[in-house]
Amino acid sequence: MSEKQDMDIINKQTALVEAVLFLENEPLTEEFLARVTGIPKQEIKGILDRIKEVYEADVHGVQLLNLAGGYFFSPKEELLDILRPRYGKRNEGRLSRAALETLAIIAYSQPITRSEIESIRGVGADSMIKLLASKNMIKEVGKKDVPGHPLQYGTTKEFLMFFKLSSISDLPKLDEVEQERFELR
Amino acid sequence: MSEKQDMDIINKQTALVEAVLFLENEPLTEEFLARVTGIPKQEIKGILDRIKEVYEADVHGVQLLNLAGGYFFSPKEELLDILRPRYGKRNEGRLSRAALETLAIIAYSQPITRSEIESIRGVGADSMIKLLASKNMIKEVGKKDVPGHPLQYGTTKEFLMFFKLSSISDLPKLDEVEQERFELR
Amino acid sequence: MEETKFHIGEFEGPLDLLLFLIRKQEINIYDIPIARITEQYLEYLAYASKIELDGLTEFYLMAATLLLIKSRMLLPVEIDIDDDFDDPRQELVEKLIEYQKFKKLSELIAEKENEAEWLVERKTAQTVLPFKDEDIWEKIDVWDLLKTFSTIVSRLTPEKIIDLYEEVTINEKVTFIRELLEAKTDVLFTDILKNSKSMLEVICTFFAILEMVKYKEISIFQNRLFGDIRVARYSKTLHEPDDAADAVAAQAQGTEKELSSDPV
Repeated sequence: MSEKQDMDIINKQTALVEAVLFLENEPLTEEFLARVTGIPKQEIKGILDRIKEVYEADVHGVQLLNLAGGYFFSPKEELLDILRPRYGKRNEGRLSRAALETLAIIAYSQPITRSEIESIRGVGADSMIKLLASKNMIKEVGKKDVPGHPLQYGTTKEFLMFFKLSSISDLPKLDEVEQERFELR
Repeated sequence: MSEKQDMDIINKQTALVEAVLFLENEPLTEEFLARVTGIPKQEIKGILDRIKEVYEADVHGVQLLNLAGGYFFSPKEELLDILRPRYGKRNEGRLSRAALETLAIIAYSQPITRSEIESIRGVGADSMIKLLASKNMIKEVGKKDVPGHPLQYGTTKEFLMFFKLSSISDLPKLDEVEQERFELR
Repeated sequence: MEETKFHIGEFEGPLDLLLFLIRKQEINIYDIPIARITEQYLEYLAYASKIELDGLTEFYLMAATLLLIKSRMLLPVEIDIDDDFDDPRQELVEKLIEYQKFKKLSELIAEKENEAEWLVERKTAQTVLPFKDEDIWEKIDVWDLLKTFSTIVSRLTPEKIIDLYEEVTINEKVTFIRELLEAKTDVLFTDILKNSKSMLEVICTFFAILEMVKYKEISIFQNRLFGDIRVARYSKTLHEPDDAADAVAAQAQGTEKELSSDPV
């Protein structure tokens, strides 16, 4: 194959990985990127390095970060001071609500899988699960007996301590009116 | 100021606009970008052109689009076939032939009144107007300065977005041969 | 009428039908043989009205126009020297050409619509800017959890709620038993039930225990018929004395479907 063709293929792969990182909009592992793009896993790292390099140029305002094995685009540090007044607060607000919602769902519906959480909240739960696990609020508690055996999450001892509960059955119950919504019809 | 310093400022502004486009998840107007970044509005267009150019390189998988006056990043067309199975969402609510005919008349002849539409199609337009308005494709844009002051209709921003047009002047045109055929002799 | 395989719904109106008849016979649109076309139009309409009653008004209106034009054409015309007389067909021809233009344009738009058939959407962002995470956990208490959860529940559709309801109760019990067993090595069934006020809760507790037995998470013992049931953490040495089975059991723990054959 000619050098030109090689370059074309590399460019196309790089473009594809960039598009996936953009669309997913949250930290992605090399395995995930390989699976979604169909690019062999051993080549993904090189492609990610290339993207990282491209975005290092001054003209770009976002950079490719790699934290805890997850790759994602994020605004460059030097722009954060300008961006924070508008986006910092809003995203913190959004984030805390997202975190609280995810935690409430896990607490009241445990054990629960990622896709179940996602179907309740209607948005991806990956990053929230990572966040809550890193805060020791939730942990993996088992695997669901369905094809693929997805991981199930539940709350931790630290969660009980944080919320000053002696056990999960101490969680306040939905009041009667709301309880009725749960009744089988 | 030196050329180098000029370049630094332009790069920094470009980076900032890129970061804002990345953070917001929807089409942004030049006015909005100017307000959020603090960059004078007359400079924003040049910066957007620059970003557009940068992302045209083969190595990039997203491009800067401008639809209905809003700028946003979107995956490049050539990647859509690969991305569609995972990220594609079918556009619901395709229009019937009658609705498309009415929409074409409104799009190409706006502003236009109901009776003008009816005289072109030779059939009542009431239900089609209601349907198109309920789909946010058309809206009332004014009143005609004739006795009775009938309402005039025009297309909406959503219409431009749906048909991937940056403005009404981007509507597909008849070619010359067809143009002549429809000239009245 | 030679061909009657089409029906009224195929035409978007009288102009559409007229254009169809004109095109079918490759007639020059500027010189429509009005008598022939009118005849065909009426024949079609007579056929169509037998099968469809709705939406024919405008078609009949056009028929009247055609007949009017036809009669005007038959009237003796006083031809001026300059040969410049009004063709009674003029207005109709203009309409047909105008309509034809928009038909063509609507085809162009339809092509655009096909291109727009698929959208590729970016997912909604959750973590974009680095944030100070201590802020998030400030002043949250257990009531915030309840409030949040009840808001989420109120957003859900009834089908989802029913699912959730079933999961909540059994899963809650599973969690509860796990907690008990974290503190003690074994616990009595009646202890687990102590706080259960409703029949549903008793049933859920029972299902929870069965579920946990199934996944070899717990073992249950009963030393006499109708005696209290003792629930203990699963211990593989108790059930699988040989090494090979041990390995299988360890691998299968929590993932396999087979029912445990533990004695009850």
